[in-house]
Amino acid sequence: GNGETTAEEKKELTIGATSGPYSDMVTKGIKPVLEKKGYTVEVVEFSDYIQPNLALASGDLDANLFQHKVYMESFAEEHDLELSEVIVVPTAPMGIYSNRFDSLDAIEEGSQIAVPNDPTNLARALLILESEGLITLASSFDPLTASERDVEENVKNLEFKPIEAGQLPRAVEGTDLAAVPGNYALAAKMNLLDALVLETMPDKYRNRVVVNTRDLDKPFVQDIKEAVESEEFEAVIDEEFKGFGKPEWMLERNKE
Amino acid sequence: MLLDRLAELVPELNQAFLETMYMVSISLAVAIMGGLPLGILLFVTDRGLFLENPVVKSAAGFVVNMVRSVPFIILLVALLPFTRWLTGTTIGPTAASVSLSIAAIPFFARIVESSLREIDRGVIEAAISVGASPWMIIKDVLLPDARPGIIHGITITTISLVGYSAMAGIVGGGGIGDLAIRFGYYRYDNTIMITTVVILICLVQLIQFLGDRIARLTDKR
Amino acid sequence: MLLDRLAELVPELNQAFLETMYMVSISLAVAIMGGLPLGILLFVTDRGLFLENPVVKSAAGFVVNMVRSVPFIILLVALLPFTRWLTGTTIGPTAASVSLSIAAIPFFARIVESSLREIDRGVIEAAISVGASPWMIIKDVLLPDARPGIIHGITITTISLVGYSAMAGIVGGGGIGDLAIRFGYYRYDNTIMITTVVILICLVQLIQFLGDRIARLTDKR
Amino acid sequence: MIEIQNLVKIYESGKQKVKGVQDVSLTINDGEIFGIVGYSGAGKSTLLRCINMLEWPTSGNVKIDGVDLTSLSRQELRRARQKIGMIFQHFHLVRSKTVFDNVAFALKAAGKSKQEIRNKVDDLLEMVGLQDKRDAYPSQLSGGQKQRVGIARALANDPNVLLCDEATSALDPGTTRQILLLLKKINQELGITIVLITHEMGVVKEICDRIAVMQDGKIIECGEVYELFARPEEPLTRSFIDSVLQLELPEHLVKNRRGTLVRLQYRGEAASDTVISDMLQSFRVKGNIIHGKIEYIQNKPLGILVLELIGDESEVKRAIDFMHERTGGLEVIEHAA
Amino acid sequence: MIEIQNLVKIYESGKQKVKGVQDVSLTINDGEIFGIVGYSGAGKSTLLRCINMLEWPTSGNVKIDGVDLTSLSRQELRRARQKIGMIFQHFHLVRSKTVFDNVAFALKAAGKSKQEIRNKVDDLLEMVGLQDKRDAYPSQLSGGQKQRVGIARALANDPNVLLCDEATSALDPGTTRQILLLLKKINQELGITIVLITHEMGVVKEICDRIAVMQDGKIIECGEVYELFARPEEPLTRSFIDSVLQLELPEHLVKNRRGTLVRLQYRGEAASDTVISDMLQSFRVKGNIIHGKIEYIQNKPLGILVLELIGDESEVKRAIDFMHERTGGLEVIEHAA
Ligand SMILES: Nc1ncnc2c1ncn2[C@@H]1O[C@H](COP(=O)(O)OP(=O)(O)OP(=O)(O)O)[C@@H](O)[C@H]1O
Ligand SMILES: Nc1ncnc2c1ncn2[C@@H]1O[C@H](COP(=O)(O)OP(=O)(O)OP(=O)(O)O)[C@@H](O)[C@H]1O
Ligand SMILES: [Mg+2]
Ligand SMILES: [Mg+2]
Repeated sequence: GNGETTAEEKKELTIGATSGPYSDMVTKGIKPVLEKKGYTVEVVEFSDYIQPNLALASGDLDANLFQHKVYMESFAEEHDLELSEVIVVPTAPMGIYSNRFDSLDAIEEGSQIAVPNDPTNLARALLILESEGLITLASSFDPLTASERDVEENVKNLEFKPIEAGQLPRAVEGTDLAAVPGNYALAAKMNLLDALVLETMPDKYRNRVVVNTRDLDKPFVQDIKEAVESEEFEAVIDEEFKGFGKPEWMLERNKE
Repeated sequence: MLLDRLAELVPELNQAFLETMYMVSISLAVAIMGGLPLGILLFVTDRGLFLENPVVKSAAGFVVNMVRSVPFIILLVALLPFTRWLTGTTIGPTAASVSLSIAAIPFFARIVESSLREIDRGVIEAAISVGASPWMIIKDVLLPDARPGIIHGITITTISLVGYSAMAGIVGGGGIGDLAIRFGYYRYDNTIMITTVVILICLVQLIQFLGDRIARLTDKR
Repeated sequence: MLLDRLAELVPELNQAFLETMYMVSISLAVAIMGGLPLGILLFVTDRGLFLENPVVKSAAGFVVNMVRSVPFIILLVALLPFTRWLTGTTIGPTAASVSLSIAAIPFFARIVESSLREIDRGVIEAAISVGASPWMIIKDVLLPDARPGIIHGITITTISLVGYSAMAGIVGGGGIGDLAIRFGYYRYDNTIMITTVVILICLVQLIQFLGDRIARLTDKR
Repeated sequence: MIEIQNLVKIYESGKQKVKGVQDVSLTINDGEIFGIVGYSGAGKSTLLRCINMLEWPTSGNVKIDGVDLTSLSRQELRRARQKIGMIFQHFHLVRSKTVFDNVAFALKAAGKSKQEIRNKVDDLLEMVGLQDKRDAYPSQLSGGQKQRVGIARALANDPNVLLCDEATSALDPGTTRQILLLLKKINQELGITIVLITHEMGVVKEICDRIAVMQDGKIIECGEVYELFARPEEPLTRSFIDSVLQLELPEHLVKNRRGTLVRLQYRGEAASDTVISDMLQSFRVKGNIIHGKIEYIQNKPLGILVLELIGDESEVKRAIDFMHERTGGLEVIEHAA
Repeated sequence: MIEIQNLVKIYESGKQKVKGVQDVSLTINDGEIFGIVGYSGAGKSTLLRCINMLEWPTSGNVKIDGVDLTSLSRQELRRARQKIGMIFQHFHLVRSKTVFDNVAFALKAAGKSKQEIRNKVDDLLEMVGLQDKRDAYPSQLSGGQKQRVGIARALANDPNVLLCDEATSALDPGTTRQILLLLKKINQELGITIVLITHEMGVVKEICDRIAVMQDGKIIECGEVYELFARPEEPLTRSFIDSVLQLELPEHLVKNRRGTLVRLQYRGEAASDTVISDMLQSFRVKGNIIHGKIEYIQNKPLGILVLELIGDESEVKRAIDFMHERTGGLEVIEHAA
């Protein structure tokens, strides 16, 4: 990204996203619209949740798409960055899956649960478990640094096994329970409805396009926002990202 | 305060340390048991050697290179069914050891091959001239004479395994490296990060020291 | 259908292949330029050698081991400021090459050291006896005589780099291995996974073949 | 019996072809000590290494006791090699094994028991005088000590054939003599056939029955040692023999001579004749033996004496004629001034 | 001048201490050819290696032209070594360099220009007869060819001192003679001091001025070659000299003798005396020269003749007495049966 060129002239965008549906979403949904607007867009894929923000802050990226609001805010605070969201995009809900148990009630004492090892996804997993009453979380819980240590009360004494998020669909078979992020579940052709429980996702846990706050008023940010709001984008979502939970703005628009 | 923090970490570090030792020892053992014969095979079937056999040589070379070409994470996925069959699980340190071992075998085999190449051909000839069987030449000439080189190779492999074992985190293998990544990297806990890195440095220095020591003791040149 | 799919992939594979070549060449070049002198230093300052110097030896050994102890991902993060200063960016193949290079230097240094150890001490003595300077001994005796071993070491390092370059994905580095991980691992796309793995296998076989070939040509034993 | 037929060994290095051995045919009898001499690079080592197939011949073949070694299976060849001991020019010891283990290796290769090995190795080490270096590593040995370990290893399996590539060239004269006596002893007592390459004509003279002289990969002369020493045909052979039998007359002797110098050849039984004595007692000349060298090769004398005959010129001439008649080999070097 | 003072070199391997050289003091004069002989393992190589500090002495020191080598800086030691050529027992050639480059290396070490190097190396290779192997690698050379490369390398920088560790033991007699002539030539023409270890007493006899005999790390005898050959004091020295001057009387000669066997020693000028001639002409005995060996060492004869005296018992006795009087060294081996 050429952060130094003046806003008016900026027609070359570098957008970062994590490997999988979110980079596909950029490539297939956002990039074509932006290109029509005369931009050239380069999509950079990351297999990690730290680098996309650092790269954004350093100006190597103009925007990224991989994180939810809570993570963004904590990250910005921790690293003393000025990050701002542009628009929320459809996000696949995380689910707790199991080949052993049919329902949450059936979970046995001391079962093993595979959870993501990165804090973003782990936080979501913990929140599901908390909302289902399986655990309670410490007051110090912070999505940025969430870890299995934040569990205060563990009703069924679940044994947490943090593993790489992309590996979780493959872990369903080998462990008692697995908290699988929706994007990977879909990639692995799992049926989201097989989940014992799916994330009820408030918008603050949906992923969004994020830019540096200093860029917020620049035309390209507006253009990205417009691209996401375009009909074409939603058509791509309906076509290729089945099962992704749409954000409120999209649902509301459709209601009209 | 920092000390308090550290004291609090001790059990966790302890466990991670044991996990690392566990994974590295298993994979090292397998790497040696698998890589040593494989490396010897690569050497003795080579042109001009006493078990020259281009077909076996190429086949072994191909298999070794194949395993070495596949990125570790893909290897890990490809091995999942095998891992499950072997260990009954696909996560945890034992499961991680399977892919670490499989990745280390061909690496170590190449290092062994490379050490064997340095042996003076004349000594092998002398062994041939007394009518020794290939097995005896391997056991009593090649291995003893390449020992310092092989021990250096073991040191290099062990240290590489310590590094690679950090990737065990992908399947929840745990270990010091994974701790460093999970807490130090993802969760910005500098205490853990620095502590684990210091532990890793000490561990690696120790391995190097022992390796050098043993190599020197066995070096009769 | 499969063919269609593959045809569609060609440009992407092509680019990934170029990225891999780019990262591997840069890091290999740096590894050689940095690792060769470092490996030589480790050897010549060792006990009984012509530049024996326990202090330098320990210091160099410590630095090498330190870099080797740190998990790759942590090394990568630790190097970000340096990467930024050096290349002006922290993402992409160029940035990935920086950490790959830094990781490869001590690895290669150890391999060089190990090859040098196999040189007959008598030859070094002969060079000392004609009054050659340390530099001449290194250039005209150590390096030529260890050449086949060093070339094997380069082969091993290159292949390891091909494997490691897959991790470049962490900083959006790209390359064949990253493609395999992104599609094969994260997206369960077996076509790409198998294609990329086949490409990697071919690439590694080629590297091995060339390495063996050159080693054989330079081996005057 | 070792039969070498039309043996050719060509080394190919790149495009270049180096002829190691060119069409050598040779028969070495059982129980014989056969020497091979020749200039450095003549192909001696190559020939020797073809005998136990360490070097696979380019063409031709080698039969030992009628068995063509090129036709054997790997297993058979191994067994055959256990009965062909070889001593290498450059020792080739396993660096990481002690002296004991280096020798024991050969016995292990032949499948001997631990106890047998222990006894045999100790005997062998005593024989070559290295008991006190039993647990030393090759790097701690001097050149000659290494060579002796190689000798012990080659003899370990009581071979029928012993191939020695400059087995004594790293040894001091004392040890050389011991080793030669040892070789002679095993040759005589056990009937072992020995093929040895050497640069020391003294060694050839001392223990060989026959020798072959090699040049440029070919055998240019071959025969009984005495015959070759007494009547060398090729200039190369003659130059080698000179190193043992050569008489260089110091210049000052020739210059300061008072009489006529004659060179008297001893060959065969003639040496034990009383020709000089008879001559001196028949003519009025004084005979001064100023130089001489007589070697007993295979118990037959071979040698040269240089006499200075002082006396009346005609008397000296008659004395010379007399000696000429009695022996064939008389040569007048310098007449009286 | 090389002054070695109280040199001690002890090898420590683990707990064991092996004494390589024990308290050797020695002065080698400028322009001298100094030989070192001794049993294998006596410490010859160790002593030689201490002279150019390849082996750092445990105690004692070595001065060359008054400069104590142990006191030099690295840089100075390097420069000093360029003027001390060394020929190794095991060649120690760089395997990956051609013959040319192996020799050129020494010249490069001394900072010679490309052109100078090319000319000099070609000269040296011609001198040792290896022009045609110029571009061969050590592995393609025979043992003797390798040795000659080592010799060329050692001579490359026109050293003042040349250290030779069995420089000719891998060479055939013809090449050995050439190399010895070469060494003698450079010694005489350029005044190079040569210290050489050898196992061949023939070599000692031919070119050395003085020799030292080593045993168990010590010098047990040291002196002019002729003196040592003529009057060896130590049994070891005698046994070495025997390898050149030894006369083994074949058994059958002794058994079948018809008369009395006497051994006549030639030492110094006595050899050119006419004692045999006078004896034969004064007494009625027949004298049959059945064995003999005379060597000219440093132009002085040294040797032995074995005579069979046939005749009347009392006449033989008188003849023997006569010879006894004329020469010191007469020994009756076997009286007539
Ligand atoms: N591996 C090889 N490759 C190429 N040429 C070789 C090889 N080995 C030997 N030769 C050449 O073959 C010829 C004969 O070598 P060989 O070793 O038989 O000589 P040799 O008679 O034993 O000499 P020496 O007395 O010096 O040991 C030499 O010219 C040598 O250069
Ligand atoms: N590196 C070493 N470590 C231990 N002992 C050694 C070492 N080098 C030599 N020795 C011992 O020192 C003694 C003297 O060895 P040196 O090589 O000087 O003998 P040498 O007189 O040259 O014998 P040769 O004629 O056989 O070459 C020997 O007993 C040998 O075993
Ligand atoms: Mg030879
Ligand atoms: Mg020696």
